[in-house]
Amino acid sequence: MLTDVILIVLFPLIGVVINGLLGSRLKKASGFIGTAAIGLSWAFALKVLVAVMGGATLNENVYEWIAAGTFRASVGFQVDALSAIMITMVTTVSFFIHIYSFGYMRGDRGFSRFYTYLNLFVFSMLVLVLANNYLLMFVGWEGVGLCSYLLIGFWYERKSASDAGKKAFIVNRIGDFGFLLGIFLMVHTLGTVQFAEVFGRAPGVLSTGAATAIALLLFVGACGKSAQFPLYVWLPDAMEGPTPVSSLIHAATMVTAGVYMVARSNVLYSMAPTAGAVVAWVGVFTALLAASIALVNTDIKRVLAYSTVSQLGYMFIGVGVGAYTAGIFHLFTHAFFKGLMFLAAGSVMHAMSDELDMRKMGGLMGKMKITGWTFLIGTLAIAGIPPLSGFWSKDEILAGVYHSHVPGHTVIWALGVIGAVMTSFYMFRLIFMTFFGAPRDPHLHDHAHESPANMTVPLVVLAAGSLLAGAVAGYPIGNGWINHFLGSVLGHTSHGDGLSGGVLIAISVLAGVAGFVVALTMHRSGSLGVASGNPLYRLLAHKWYVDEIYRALVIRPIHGVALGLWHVFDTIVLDGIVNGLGYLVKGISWISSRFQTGNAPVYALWMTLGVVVMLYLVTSP
Amino acid sequence: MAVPTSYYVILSAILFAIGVAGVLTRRNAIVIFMCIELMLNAVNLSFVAFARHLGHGDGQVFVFFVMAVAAAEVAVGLAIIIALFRNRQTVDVGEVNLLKW
Amino acid sequence: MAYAIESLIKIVVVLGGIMGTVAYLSLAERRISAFIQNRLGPNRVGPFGLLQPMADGLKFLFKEDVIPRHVSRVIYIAGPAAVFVPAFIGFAVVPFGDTLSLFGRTIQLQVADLNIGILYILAVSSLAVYGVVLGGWASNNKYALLGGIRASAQMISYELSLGLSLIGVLMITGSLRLNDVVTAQATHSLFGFLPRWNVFTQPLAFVIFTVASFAETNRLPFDLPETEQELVAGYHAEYSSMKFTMFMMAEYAHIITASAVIATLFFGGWHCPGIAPSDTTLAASLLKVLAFSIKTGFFLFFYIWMRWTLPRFRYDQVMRLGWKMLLPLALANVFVTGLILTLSR
Amino acid sequence: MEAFFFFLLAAIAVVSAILLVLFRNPVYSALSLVTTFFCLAGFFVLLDAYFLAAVQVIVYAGAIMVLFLFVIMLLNLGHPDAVEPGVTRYRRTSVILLAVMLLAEVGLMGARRLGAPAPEEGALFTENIPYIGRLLYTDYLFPFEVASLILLVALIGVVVLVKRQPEADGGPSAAETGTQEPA
Repeated sequence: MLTDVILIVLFPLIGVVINGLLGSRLKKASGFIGTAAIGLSWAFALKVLVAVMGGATLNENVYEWIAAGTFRASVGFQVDALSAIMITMVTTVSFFIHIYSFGYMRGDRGFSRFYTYLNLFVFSMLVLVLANNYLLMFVGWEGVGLCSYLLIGFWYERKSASDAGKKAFIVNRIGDFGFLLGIFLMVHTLGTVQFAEVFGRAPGVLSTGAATAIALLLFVGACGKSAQFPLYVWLPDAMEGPTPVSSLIHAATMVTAGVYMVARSNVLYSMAPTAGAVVAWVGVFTALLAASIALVNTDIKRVLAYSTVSQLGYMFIGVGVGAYTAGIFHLFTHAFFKGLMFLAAGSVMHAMSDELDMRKMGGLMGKMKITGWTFLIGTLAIAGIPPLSGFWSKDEILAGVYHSHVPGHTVIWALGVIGAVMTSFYMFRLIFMTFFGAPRDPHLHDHAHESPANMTVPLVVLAAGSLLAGAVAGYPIGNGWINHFLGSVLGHTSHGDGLSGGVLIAISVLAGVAGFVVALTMHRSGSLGVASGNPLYRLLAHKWYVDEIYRALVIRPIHGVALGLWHVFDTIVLDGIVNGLGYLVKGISWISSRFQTGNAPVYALWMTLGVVVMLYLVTSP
Repeated sequence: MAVPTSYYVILSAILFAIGVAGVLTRRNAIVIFMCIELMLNAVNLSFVAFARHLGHGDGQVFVFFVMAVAAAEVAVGLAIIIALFRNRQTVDVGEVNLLKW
Repeated sequence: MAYAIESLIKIVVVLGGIMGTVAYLSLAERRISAFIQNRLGPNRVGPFGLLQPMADGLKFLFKEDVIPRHVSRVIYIAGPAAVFVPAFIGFAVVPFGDTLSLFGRTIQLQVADLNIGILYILAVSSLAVYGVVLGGWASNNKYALLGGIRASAQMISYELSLGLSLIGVLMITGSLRLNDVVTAQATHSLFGFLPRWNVFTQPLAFVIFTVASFAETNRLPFDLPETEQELVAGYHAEYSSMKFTMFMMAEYAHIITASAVIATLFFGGWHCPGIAPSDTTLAASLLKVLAFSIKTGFFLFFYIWMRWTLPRFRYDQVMRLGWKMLLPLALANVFVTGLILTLSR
Repeated sequence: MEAFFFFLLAAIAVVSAILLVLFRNPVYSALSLVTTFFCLAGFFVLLDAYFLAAVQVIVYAGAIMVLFLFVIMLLNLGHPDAVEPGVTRYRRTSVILLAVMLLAEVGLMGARRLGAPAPEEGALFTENIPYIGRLLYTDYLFPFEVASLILLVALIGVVVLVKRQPEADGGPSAAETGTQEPA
């Protein structure tokens, strides 16, 4: 088992080394190598999953990394139901995205560089989910952050791309800083970062306040990585990267790291109800905020990006209210349908000469059957239409919220249902504007064509996943396979009074249908994608002016302070000290250079004098 | 009658001091070099004396190493002196003050 | 006390023996040279010219002892002595026979049975150069100085090969004591019929050692320090009379010691095939001494023979031979010997 | 017996060491140093270090000092009129003062508590050479290898230092310096 786990992590790393060192020689072969590395990793991940389903677990240190006093940090791996689900999801999605990239990135100058980064990303992500301590997890965390930055700015010649990369990196740093502080606090209070020890000691040692502080600091990190309010602003911009990257990193895997981390730390969050409530409220707020922006956005990838932010909000609602299984379940299904939709969007872009504006699309269904149908499956899944996968997981979250004891849980539930309506609406809006109706730009439409097989096959596979994964794993709701499987790690969700399960299901299905109906009506009337002078519309179109607010509240003041520091502190104080030191050294060396006669015997004389003096000091008692 | 070890040590110190005086007073690089050899040998003497005093071979092994290193040092040092002589036609260290810059 | 007297007697005997051999070696050299060149050589003084060495000695003794005015007097006088002494004391550790039972005493036929005998020989041979170098320098004569410089460089170069070639012998014997070296050669045999002399087990070492000892004794083809044609007479150009004689005698003594050492190290010393090493009867002991003398005598002849067989090397050839041929070969010999010893253990 | 030889050798060693410093002619200095080295070899014999005594003679007297003489003669520094100028009086005074102080300090430090040596038994005295050899190849194997490396480096370094650069036209220079490889 340990060997398998090490191999899972090692294969992508080998791919990185080969592609990184020899990439420029390998050219196209680097794609094969990268894909093969992930394929092998995938195979072993499935093997591990089967083993874990058989009840096996693993928690073993491979190498002692840091030993300082009583503090120990090791390179070690932990495999249980949670990490098994995660590695299966990560390797599966990334394997198909590697295949897809083969067609999508064909002919790009940075082909082997792309695969190097992609493999590095998979490596880091696997380290993140397999780590058995927070510090190693942080290594993976930073690794995926780095890869995200590199891949967003992959086409670095484009200023917008490199700016977006920097934005993602800087925003993530804020979150990472919180995460680090959380780890420090953990080390300070518990003296360890090993999951097993932390969760074992925490109930006995930590006060509720300390637990809350740690949990909130960790959540700051999760906010950054998983694009929650107020740190979500980087994710829409991250769409500057290649579409497979958006699909893999910014929809399916990396952005879910925060959810995974919160679920992994469930013991801490259970000890700190306040922190859980904060998580849930931030989640629902983000879900609604992002969904509302998605309502009016016309960029196909950005709509998907806001949708991702919104869905991540749902996951946080789940883990925030203690329905960890539901959160991870949604994470799992979301990886399939959102990965699928991004890839399908990439396929559309491919067909439309990299056009992203939905207002120029339409009527593509006839030309791109596979893309269209798979996209539709993804849409149905995310809208929560049974029996597609999104229905099962989203419903489980909403049920979990309704039955939880978080303050205002019914309000969160209601807002969640409203969010579901909005989700359904913007997704169907996207479908209608892209695939149905009359072509708005005949020229583009004429050149549209279906993508090659290596791009459509992953679509079909992921569509199958979106179609079936939920029902297979989640039926019956609240008592499905996944509940039992993850229950060993995350505990079982309790069910309380109130509306019965059937009613809740009916309400969430209705929400999905309602969104569809609204979208269909507007499509019929031709008012989809048309700008309106409505102030609310303008507010949404400008994304609630969040970027502008940040600019005014954060960037401007920092810029001003920096300018002041430069003109006052740096030029006068620092330069003064540095120059003063220079003059001081110059003066001293002028004096000491008088001794520097260049005459070796004189040097020897001084040396001997020194020896004599030292010997005197030694010999005199 | 065995000679006390301290006699050897004092003799070694005398030779060493003579060597130091030679290094400091002479200006001929070769003679200075020879005085350095004298100092090394003075130390060797005390090594061997201590080896006997302690009844242990480490001191003698050290002398062996000193000799090996001294041989290397002499070869390099004399090569430097030859190179110096070729460039400046002198081995007077008083006239060699390139160390100043 | 008895030990001191015994040692004294041995020293007198050995010194006398060497002096006598030196005297007649000079005659032998002249006669053999003449023979090789198909002429007669000195044959008028005494029967077969056997009194010629006495006549030569007397002549040198009565010549005027000229000390040129431009020389460094002290070192000029010390030079011949400095070359004379090492040539003789090297013989002290050579066992010229096994034990001799006489008057109820067992006498070791060796002046000093040092446990560092081989090292002693190396040490003494490395000192021989001083007389040459100092004599050459003190003469204050360009040719003499050049001879001295050549001698010093040549000595240092060949001493390395000389010492390294002995390492193989040392590894086989496992002792630095020359008596042990001889005993090891005498007590075993190779393939049942060959005596286990080191010349058979260490042929390469023998060749290297012999060549290097030619260079150490400044004999042709390595007589660069005194080449008549190039440097007039090299380091002893300014010497005359008895001082010159001392240089000559030292050279012959050096040859004798070198021959004795070669015989001891590589040809079994006093070991005579057919006589058991344990046989300590008087006759056997004397036979052993005879065997040693014959072996040494052969190498004395070999020295003279080579003189008329090989031309003199050019100086750069001497250096190249020493550093680029003998030294690597000696190292290789050490390596191969070690390998074989390890494998056969 | 040991005491007699000790004082005899010590007297010779000190006198010749002083002469080494005082002689104006480097050849005489070198000869004084050779004398000192012989005395030291004698001390090594007195101290039961026979192996080192032999090595002392081979290495120092037989090789190092010959090398010194070689260089002195090669550069013709031993010429009687190549005497060096003396040093200033205050410099000489300070040096002598320093030397005496050093001597006093080292001597005091060394002689403080050292009585008669340990009884002469054990491997060091009975089988000196195999003992040293075993030490060299077991406890001191690594320094031994390093020492051989140092010698190799010195060898190469000396060749590089002293070898004249071949002339630019590259014509006869190689033959002159004797560096030409055999064809």
